[in-house]
Amino acid sequence: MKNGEIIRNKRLKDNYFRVDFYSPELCKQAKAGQFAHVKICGIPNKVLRRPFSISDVSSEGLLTIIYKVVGAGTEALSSLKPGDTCDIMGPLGNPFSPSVKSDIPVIIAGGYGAAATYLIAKNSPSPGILLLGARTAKDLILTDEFKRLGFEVKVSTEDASEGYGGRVTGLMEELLADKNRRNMKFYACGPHGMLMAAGKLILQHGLDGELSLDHLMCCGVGACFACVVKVKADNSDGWRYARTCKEGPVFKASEVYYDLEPE
Amino acid sequence: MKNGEIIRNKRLKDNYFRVDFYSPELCKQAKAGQFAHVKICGIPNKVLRRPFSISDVSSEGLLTIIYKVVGAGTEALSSLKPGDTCDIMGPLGNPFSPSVKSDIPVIIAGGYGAAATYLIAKNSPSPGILLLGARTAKDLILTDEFKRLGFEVKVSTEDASEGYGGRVTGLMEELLADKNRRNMKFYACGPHGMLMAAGKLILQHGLDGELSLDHLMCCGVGACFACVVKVKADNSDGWRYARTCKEGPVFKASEVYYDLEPE
Amino acid sequence: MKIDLNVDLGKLKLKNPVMTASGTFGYGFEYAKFFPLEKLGAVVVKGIATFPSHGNPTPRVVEVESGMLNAIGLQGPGVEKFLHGEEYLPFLRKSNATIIVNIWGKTIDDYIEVASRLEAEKKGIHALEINISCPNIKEGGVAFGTDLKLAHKVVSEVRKVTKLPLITKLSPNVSSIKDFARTVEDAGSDMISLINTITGMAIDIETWKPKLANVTGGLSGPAIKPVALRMVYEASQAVKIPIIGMGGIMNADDAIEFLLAGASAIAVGTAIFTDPIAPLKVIEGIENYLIRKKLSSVSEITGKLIINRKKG
Amino acid sequence: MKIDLNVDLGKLKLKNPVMTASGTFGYGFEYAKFFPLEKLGAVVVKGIATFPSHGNPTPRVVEVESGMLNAIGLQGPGVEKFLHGEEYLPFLRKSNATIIVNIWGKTIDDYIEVASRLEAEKKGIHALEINISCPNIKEGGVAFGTDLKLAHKVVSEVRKVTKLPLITKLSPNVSSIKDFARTVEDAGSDMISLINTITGMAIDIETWKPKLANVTGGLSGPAIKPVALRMVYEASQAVKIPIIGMGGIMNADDAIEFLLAGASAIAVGTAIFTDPIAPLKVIEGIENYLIRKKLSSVSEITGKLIINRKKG
Ligand SMILES: Cc1cc2nc3c(=O)[nH]c(=O)nc-3n(C[C@H](O)[C@H](O)[C@H](O)COP(=O)(O)OP(=O)(O)OC[C@H]3O[C@@H](n4cnc5c(N)ncnc54)[C@H](O)[C@@H]3O)c2cc1C
Ligand SMILES: Cc1cc2nc3c(=O)[nH]c(=O)nc-3n(C[C@H](O)[C@H](O)[C@H](O)COP(=O)(O)OP(=O)(O)OC[C@H]3O[C@@H](n4cnc5c(N)ncnc54)[C@H](O)[C@@H]3O)c2cc1C
Ligand SMILES: Cc1cc2nc3c(=O)[nH]c(=O)nc-3n(C[C@H](O)[C@H](O)[C@H](O)COP(=O)(O)O)c2cc1C
Ligand SMILES: Cc1cc2nc3c(=O)[nH]c(=O)nc-3n(C[C@H](O)[C@H](O)[C@H](O)COP(=O)(O)O)c2cc1C
Ligand code: FES
Ligand code: FES
Repeated sequence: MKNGEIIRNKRLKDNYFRVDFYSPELCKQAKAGQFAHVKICGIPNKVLRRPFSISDVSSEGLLTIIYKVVGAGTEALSSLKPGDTCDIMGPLGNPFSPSVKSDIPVIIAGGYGAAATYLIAKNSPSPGILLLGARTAKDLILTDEFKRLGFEVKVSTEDASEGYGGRVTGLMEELLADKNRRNMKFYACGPHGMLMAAGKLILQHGLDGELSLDHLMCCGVGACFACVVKVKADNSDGWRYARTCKEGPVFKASEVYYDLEPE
Repeated sequence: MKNGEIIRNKRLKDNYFRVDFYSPELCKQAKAGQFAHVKICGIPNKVLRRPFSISDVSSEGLLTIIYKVVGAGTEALSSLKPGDTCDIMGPLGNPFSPSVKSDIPVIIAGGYGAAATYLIAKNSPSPGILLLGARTAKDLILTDEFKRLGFEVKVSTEDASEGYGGRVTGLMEELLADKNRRNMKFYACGPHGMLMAAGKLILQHGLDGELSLDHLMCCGVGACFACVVKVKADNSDGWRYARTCKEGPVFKASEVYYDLEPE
Repeated sequence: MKIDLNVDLGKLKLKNPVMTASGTFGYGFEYAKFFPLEKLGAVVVKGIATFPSHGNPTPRVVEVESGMLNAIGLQGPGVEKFLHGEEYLPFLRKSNATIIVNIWGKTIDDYIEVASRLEAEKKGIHALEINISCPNIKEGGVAFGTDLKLAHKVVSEVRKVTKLPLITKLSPNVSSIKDFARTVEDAGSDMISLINTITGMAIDIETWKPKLANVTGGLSGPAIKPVALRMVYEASQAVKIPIIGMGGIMNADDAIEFLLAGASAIAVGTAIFTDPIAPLKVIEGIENYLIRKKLSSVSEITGKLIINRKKG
Repeated sequence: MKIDLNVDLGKLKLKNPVMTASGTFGYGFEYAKFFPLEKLGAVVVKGIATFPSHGNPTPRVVEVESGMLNAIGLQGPGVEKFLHGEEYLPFLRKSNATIIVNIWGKTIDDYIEVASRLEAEKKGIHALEINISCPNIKEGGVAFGTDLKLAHKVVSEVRKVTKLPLITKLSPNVSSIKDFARTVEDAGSDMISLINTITGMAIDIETWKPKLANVTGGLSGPAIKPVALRMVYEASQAVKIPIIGMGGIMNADDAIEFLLAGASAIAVGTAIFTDPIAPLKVIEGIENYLIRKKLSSVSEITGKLIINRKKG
């Protein structure tokens, strides 16, 4: 098998696909929260790679990515067949800090966030909780997989088509109301607005949490400054732009600068 | 079957391929010497169509093109599979004038020229002669097909790997030396230099002949003036630029302006 | 809901905002077998001068990444043949299409002369487009489009000899498109069209020769779209007269970007080579977009770009 | 046959003609894990000013056909951190690479100050590249690159404060690149590099907003190659100082086109985002080309474009 060779590429649910690449070196090094930067062969007219969270790795050297088709790149990726090969850079970025035995890991996820946090759950010594939010039921992915890891799974949908009707931060508030769970450790990945809301809630309750923030990327290694988000800083503005590819994508909730201006 | 659907796409010999498109309307109208302007799906980053001579048409609506892989477009075409579809404009351009019973059609061809003149031979009431030139033996195509139509086939190769060693105009001179053949009608298609040499020879011998001249094309219909060659004109320069796609590709040998300057 | 695609360009009214870009649609005749020309907002014909001209030596075109370079060099029949030759204006007059004649010259007098001749026989001609931006001829052309004084002079002189609506076609090969837009507005142009091609080059690494006989040529197609869009936006901020946007428009989505940026109408050029009915597909696509967005007229999107400058 | 890839840029000698384009290779540090930096002809670091700066709001990049638009806005640590921070110059000094520092400012004094600081601590620095062509900052940047007098002033003032070889990086957003090339040569620049990005724009037709927070951005990648090549050719005809060519170089064939057009060295930019080891592949590709063409040194192709003007 060649490096980067596609072994499996199948629809998971609706617009979500799962692809397995043969990538043994990457698998050996990968940690939860890191990403792979993929040159998708056969996208016409495109110069940039596409970043994807490392969803799972296997001892046989299979790298799993779960992706949603949203544009030309993911469309082209979804049409690739086993045997096709992509050039993959990675693992890149800073991982989540692993949860320890005394933690109850609480994962807050939206969109592909469930994929980006799956390795947290898989590697967690104690089972925890997944709060998964989506606009509508068909965007809820990997719930069975998290359950199989012993995680309690609560879902929210904005259109109330499944689970709690509303945003995932609603589920978070319910959970935080339960004062007995002081040893909760939060991990969040999802749309920017959701992460900002979750980050603020975590801080309000004086808890520990990490957010996986991302932004459109070019280089993926910290060289181009395309992918920045605001983090707190010791300067007159109180913030600076940090590169999500290199200094992130995972940031402590307490590091993030919660801007008044919406993104 | 859809219009433009590929029914067959196979290597003919070396870098030459043969593709059959389902294109019944075009087939009904096509005449020898005309061309099809093909939008090859799947060429990355390209805006232009590719022109190809109509090599054959069938009553079942199959359009045959014989092409040599020389760049990105023909490369992409060669990787298309039956069931893939290309948008095809055509038939375009002016055809050869058909040969009549009293003519001995003599075809002078180089490169894909044999493909571009095949319909002449197929539709000719009297069998004739094909003089086919190439750099080397592996560029000689369709000799058996012409023989099957009753044509006498003589080949020349510049490296003497098959047939007469030298240029195809050498074969022409041999033939023209034979004074008995006054009713020869010439049809030529091939590289520019070959056509210019052939055209001059035809005129020197006071014979009738047509040359299929072509040049890089954009629109294919006479709108952009990309594809011009010099033809004689009644102006102070003695020439004007004629559009090969619309006023050609077939020109009478006597219309062409034989420039001193090489192309 | 009935969608209103009409476009009001001041002195010129179009039934829809989609024109053909000069030089990519011949004289209309060549494409009349593909669709009725009257379906277009307007047909803009290839550049006409007072004299017939050979144009440049070949090769005249070369394909590049997401575009092409051309150095046709304005081959054309000259104005008399255009006025009277069967395949030219007489044919167009019968087509019922809205006709815009693109004009050029080597000297200011050439421009004046061709404009006067067209003014004199203007039946069926709806506007003139003054091409001061062709990068492929040695004299005239882009020289007028990259010098503010010359640009002003050409336009104001042509203005004097014709009452036809005047469009001035600007060159992108300048430092400040705003200055040129203002100058030609000031000189009496009724509209501005942009962009013409950007001067470029390609080299054959086997022969060490330029791929075009003219050495350089004009870049068109998707490659130039971002630059064209920026210039349309800048020009629309600088002048009050309507703008016709072009440069790399391949489909309706591209066209809508130009309308949002400030173009009142758009032209399809290189895309016609990819697909002769591209202009019709653009018209249809704009109509479908308006339906989807629950808008009733194309003028509701012109210049509606939302700029929300954030602080860094 | 031993192939000689050495390049003589007057005061600057390179072991091969392939550099990285400023802003696409960070400060070298980020790519050091992909290959030893000393393999490159030179590492050109991202623009450095006297002060640290945030850069522009996000989104800062958007992909377009055969290229991308960026409006990073020169985020950077400022010169002091560059001189002393572990990931910056101190790291580069240890790498054994040939280092070129790209500098910028909002005022002429800024340029003078940053050049003076670098001159004072120039160990390991082989040349300065004066960026007068960044289209993405409001003050300075491209303003200097589109005004002949300012361009001359910046370069001649910087010239006074440093003995380091000076490269001036020109903007393509001008009417005549030749004039700018001559001006900076005259002002004392030892080399010219070009092109920087071409200003462009992209619009989201769903939200009606620009795709970049900064509204406009700089176009780079294969889309601009024909324009870059033409400008390199024109500049090389106008000046005697060596030229460093860039703009859309994705592979060795592209690089060879630039060398033939008149560039003595070239830089790889956007291609690094597609493939971090693109610069190495370009070096290897040039070497293989020279072997295939039975040439022994890269200088044998510089400026060797064959121009054979035919009559039309
Ligand atoms: C660190 C990181 C990890 C990611 N992990 C995953 C993952 O596990 N699964 C997954 O499906 N997606 C993931 N993404 C998002 C993914 O990179 C984009 O969806 C993808 O690049 C879109 O490519 P495209 O060509 O299909 O879409 P494009 O045509 O490029 O864009 C389509 C739409 O998607 C938006 N978009 C494009 N790139 C990004 C991006 N990098 N971030 C956010 N929005 C973008 C565009 O603005 C546009 O609206 C991740 C992004 C980052 C930065
Ligand atoms: C009227 C006409 C009929 C033709 N008939 C045939 C045919 O029956 N079979 C066949 O194999 N080819 C034919 N050709 C040539 C064919 O169009 C080109 O080979 C093809 O367009 C090359 O496309 P590409 O993308 O593979 O090559 P590119 O990458 O575009 O070019 C590769 C090389 O081919 C040259 N080339 C490209 N287009 C042309 C062209 N139109 N004419 C001459 N050279 C060109 C280029 O200069 C370059 O050197 C015909 C051309 C014309 C104008
Ligand atoms: C082959 C060709 C010929 C052209 N001839 C002319 C012309 O005669 N007059 C003119 O004003 N513009 C001419 N142009 C420029 C186009 O009208 C248009 O401004 C440019 O191509 C950008 O649009 P596009 O990217 O959609 O092609 C020509 C363009 C091409 C490609
Ligand atoms: C993301 C990005 C950042 C850039 N930053 C700088 C910079 O700081 N200084 C500079 O002189 N040029 C900068 N440039 C311009 C490049 O150095 C180069 O001139 C341009 O991108 C054209 O080359 P390319 O097409 O190979 O990328 C930047 C380009 C990109 C794409
Ligand atoms: S993507 Fe280049 S710095 Fe993050
Ligand atoms: S290809 Fe356009 S005129 Fe012949």
